[in-house]
Amino acid sequence: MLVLDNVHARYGSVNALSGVSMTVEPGELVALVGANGAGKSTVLRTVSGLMRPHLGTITFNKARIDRQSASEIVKLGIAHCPEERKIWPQMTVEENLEMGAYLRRDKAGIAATLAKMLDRFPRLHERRRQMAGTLSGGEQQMLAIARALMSAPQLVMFDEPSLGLSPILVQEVVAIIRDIYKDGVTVLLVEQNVNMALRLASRAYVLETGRVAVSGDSRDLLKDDSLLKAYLGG
Amino acid sequence: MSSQRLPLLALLAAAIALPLVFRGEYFMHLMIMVLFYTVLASSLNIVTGYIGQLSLGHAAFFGIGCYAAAMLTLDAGWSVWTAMIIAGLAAAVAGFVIGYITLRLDGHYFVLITLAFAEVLRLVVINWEEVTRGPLGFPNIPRPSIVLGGEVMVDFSSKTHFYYVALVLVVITLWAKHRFVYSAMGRASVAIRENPRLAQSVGIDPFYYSMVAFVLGAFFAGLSGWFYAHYISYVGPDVYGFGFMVTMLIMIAVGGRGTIVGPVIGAAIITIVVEELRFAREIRLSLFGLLLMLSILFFPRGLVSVPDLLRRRGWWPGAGKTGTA
Amino acid sequence: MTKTMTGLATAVAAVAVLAGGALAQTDTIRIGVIKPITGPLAFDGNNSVNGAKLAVDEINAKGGVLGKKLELVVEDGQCKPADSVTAAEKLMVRDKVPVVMGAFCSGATLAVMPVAERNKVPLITGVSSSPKLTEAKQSWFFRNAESELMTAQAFAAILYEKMGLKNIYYLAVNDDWGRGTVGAFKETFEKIGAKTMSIEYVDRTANDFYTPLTKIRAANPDVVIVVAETQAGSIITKQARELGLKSKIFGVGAWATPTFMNLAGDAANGVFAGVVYASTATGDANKMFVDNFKKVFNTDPGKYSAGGYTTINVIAQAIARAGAAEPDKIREALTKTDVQAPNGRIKFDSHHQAYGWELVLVELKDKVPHIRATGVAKSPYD
Amino acid sequence: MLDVALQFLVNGLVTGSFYALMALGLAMIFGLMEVVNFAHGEFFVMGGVVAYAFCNVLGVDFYLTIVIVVALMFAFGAATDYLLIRPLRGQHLLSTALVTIGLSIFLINTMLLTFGTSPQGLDAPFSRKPIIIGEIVITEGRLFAIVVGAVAIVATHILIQKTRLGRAMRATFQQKEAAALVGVNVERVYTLTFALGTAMAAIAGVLLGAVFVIHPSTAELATLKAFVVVILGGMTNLPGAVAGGLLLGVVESLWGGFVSTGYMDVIGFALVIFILLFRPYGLFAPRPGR
Repeated sequence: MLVLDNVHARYGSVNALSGVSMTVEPGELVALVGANGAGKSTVLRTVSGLMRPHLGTITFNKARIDRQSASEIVKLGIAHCPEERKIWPQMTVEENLEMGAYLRRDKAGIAATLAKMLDRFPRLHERRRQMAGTLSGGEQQMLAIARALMSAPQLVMFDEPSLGLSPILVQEVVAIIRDIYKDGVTVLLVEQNVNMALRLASRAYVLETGRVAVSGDSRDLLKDDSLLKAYLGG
Repeated sequence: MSSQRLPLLALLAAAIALPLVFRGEYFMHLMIMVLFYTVLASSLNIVTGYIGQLSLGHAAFFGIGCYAAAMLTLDAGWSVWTAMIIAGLAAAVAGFVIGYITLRLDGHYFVLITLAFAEVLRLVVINWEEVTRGPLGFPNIPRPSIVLGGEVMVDFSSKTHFYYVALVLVVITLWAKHRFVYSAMGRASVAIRENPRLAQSVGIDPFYYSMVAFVLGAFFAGLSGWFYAHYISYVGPDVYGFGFMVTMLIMIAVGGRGTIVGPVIGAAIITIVVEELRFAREIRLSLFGLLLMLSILFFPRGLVSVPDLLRRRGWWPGAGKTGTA
Repeated sequence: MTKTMTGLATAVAAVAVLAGGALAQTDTIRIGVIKPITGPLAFDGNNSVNGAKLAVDEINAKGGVLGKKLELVVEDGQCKPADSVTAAEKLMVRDKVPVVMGAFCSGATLAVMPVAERNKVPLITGVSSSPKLTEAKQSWFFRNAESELMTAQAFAAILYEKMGLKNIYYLAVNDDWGRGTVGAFKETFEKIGAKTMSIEYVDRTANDFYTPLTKIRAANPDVVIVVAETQAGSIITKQARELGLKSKIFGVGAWATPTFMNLAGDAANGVFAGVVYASTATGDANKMFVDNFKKVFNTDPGKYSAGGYTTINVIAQAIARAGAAEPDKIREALTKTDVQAPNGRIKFDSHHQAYGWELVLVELKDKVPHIRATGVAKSPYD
Repeated sequence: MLDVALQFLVNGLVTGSFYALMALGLAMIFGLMEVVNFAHGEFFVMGGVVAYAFCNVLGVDFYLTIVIVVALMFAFGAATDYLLIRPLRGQHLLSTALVTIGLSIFLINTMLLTFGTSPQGLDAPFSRKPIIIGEIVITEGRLFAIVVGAVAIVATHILIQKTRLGRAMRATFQQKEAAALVGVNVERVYTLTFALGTAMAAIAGVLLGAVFVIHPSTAELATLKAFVVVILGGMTNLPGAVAGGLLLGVVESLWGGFVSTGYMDVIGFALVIFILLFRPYGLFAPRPGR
């Protein structure tokens, strides 16, 4: 479904990715783990079109997307739930969600998805007329996830969804991601919380300084203590 | 960075020799204006180029220097040379006060508050006739003279005298700027410009260094005001106006902000371009506006970056790597 | 390293261009002109240049001066002191013109005066009106225009004695000319016993004068002396009518020009203006000037056009009398000026201040300035 | 005294309507897009100059002229953003500031050349006759200025709050990356915002010609005043810009009326200093809770 082939990217003159190759098959839940600064977020940013790789190709459903704009990529069915939530603080919760469906034109479909989201996230339902900036951190994270799903994507990419959340909320996030996956949406998950990620995912890639160091079945990786120590500092 | 020193010394030698080679008062006048604008633009560059703050109030310090010089020599009867020191100091004190108030604001707010200070000052100068002589300003500001043992040694009757005074000011300005930029303090302020958060985390107080830059910039703006007052011999409220502000901004942007030579190049190019565009008569300023836009679009880092751009395309000798600026 | 080399290369190129020097031209006599050609004062500046051009064309059609044609070298000073000085340096040093007319605004002229002094080139203004310019005796500066004091002295008497206007309110643009004129009028009026009610200063480029006019309406003076140029003046006239201001309006500035009267429209009816020049003035010299000006520029001349025209005639006469287009001889000849201008017979006094204009007080009616009173400008010094 | 005070108030509202329109446009360009736009006053005057060309020279109906000016200046604003501002997006404040300074020098002098140096009025279908309400004097043209100001402000409010484009604008300026990630074409939003700000200034320019006279020299003071008002209202607060404009108009008028007209222009700048030191988020916004 999503194929990255030898992707290079850089910020100014600093190399961030130096030849990342990976695939995500339809219906999979793939984790992307690695130490701070390994380039995990950069992978997602190049896929969603926020950054342009200067070398290599990215294809989605066999079509090249590495030269397409962010909005074209969203239209193809990729949603990116960015790190640090990045909700719109001075828009209401409902407006935030509606913006998630910005490119969709089917009014009935949007209404249905919105109803589903408000149903799945009762806290958001309660606060839907409130400014998003007034929500708590956990609520903002829920909002960011729900917003990503509003575009009815085939593939959704999460960037550190558990960051800064209490253990109870982390469990909540895990449950939500599992639900999404069960609904048939393909998931690419970037996480610092390696344990959680590997438990959720079927396959995983370990990134080190801009390249894939190890990849494989997440259960195997989870068992391999030395590997985790070597690449993840944990 | 010391690679700038040799060509600068060569430039200085050329500048010293210039009046011996070319005579012609009009030409000397333009060269004096170039030197004057070099001091003025360099003083702004200390603020805008090195701490990265766009100060639109800089003309106020220039204006304070002009008025201090005019009032001290005409109304108080002081010597031109004492007035020079006071003009610089008065501007520096104003810089201290305004800097103290404004430097805690960032980006866009800083732009506007400095502009507001300059405008308030300009309007006060126009309206407070009793002290500032209002819109008509001060004519007949005396020329400097050097008196030794009761005898006039240099009477500044020719442009060459002013030329060398301006050259001395340029050298002092650039030297001070160089000292500031390559001091620990200067390196710190570059760090602040590049990344304020990082600078703070390694224990640099951006406010303190910004203050030093701001006061230093104000001081040299005041000095250039002193020079302007005595050279042009007339000072009116227009010295506080937006015209001078825009001119120095254009000079540092076209030359290259955040470099020592940038404002020198900018002052030379702009003074000469404006003069050479005289042939265009009425459309002179339209053309100038157009050239300015093109220059910013194609050389956003100023003309000092031209050799780098050419080198990257292999049109200029030297390694194909990016330089530091 | 190479960065600085660019600077060097540029400097060398610039030196080569600038040091090239001027071509000496012998077939024409060149007269330097410094005016605001661009910027906010360009309108009035260009009007002045148009008057000068007409004078040059007329003189050249009659064979020029000393057998040579006159030629104007117009430079833009933008009314800024620094720019005007640079323009003067170019004209006097590089182009070596023997005489310069300029630099419009009093501030710019003050800055240019020392340049003329140093280069020993006569400088004549046909506009700048600050009394300060001629306070000290000048050797190289001449003013072929009325000073603010002369205007005030000529009109204050008429307004106070003939028209019986005793309570005066001032509304003036907040620049050297506005403040200088108010000062001169106030001084003159108070000397003869009129009362100053108050003064309002407004920005030259402002659009809305309802606030000062509301104040003036409440004070209800006998006359409002408005010191403003075309733009502000025409708006003030209109807005004063809108607000129903009952006081008389006396305008100082270019108020009797067609542009002004067109802009102000009916509102200008009944407005008084003190002008050194009105296109409706009688006399052959003026009739010829107006006819020729209309032929070339398709509009009636105003104050600044007349100023430019007269100044060139003064200069041409001086060159002819000097017998050579040399600065010192022209300066000598200028002191003996006796020119029949469209608006009077012009001579210079000991301060090089011209006098002899027929100052006219006009009332504007249906886009025509009707002459109500006249006086002759006297020298304030001799 | 009261009658005069009321007249000052109405005078202030007329001036304030101009300030509000100018500031609304600048709040988009400077407040939202963070471009220090020194050509804003020129956009304003250009509105008047273009209106003059259609209304006076070509004899187009005045109201139709307004529509044409808005359309043309919108296109001009879009082109300006595309050619001059977009290439410098993300660079230092100074770069965009300088480009707009270049643009303003170019526009003002080109207008002086094409439009002429003489001030001109617009052939607007308004009677010059004063309307007298009690002690207050107003004219049709001045009333029209207030009405157009109000309409433009309401229309902007609807656009920003209720339309898809408005929502995309708010999303872009609150959190640019998130907007891109839901499919907003951020670059296009920037261009449209710049165009909208330009058109808004141009409307004020048409009113200028209808009520006062058009002259390029008006531009510089207009730019400065617009900046002042944007700060009073709070950079990104569009309703604040409107309120700030009306407030500045009224305060200036009262100050000029009761204190001194010479110092009238000082108030705005003094207020800016005061506000930036004590309420940098503007007069009308609650302290941001971030």
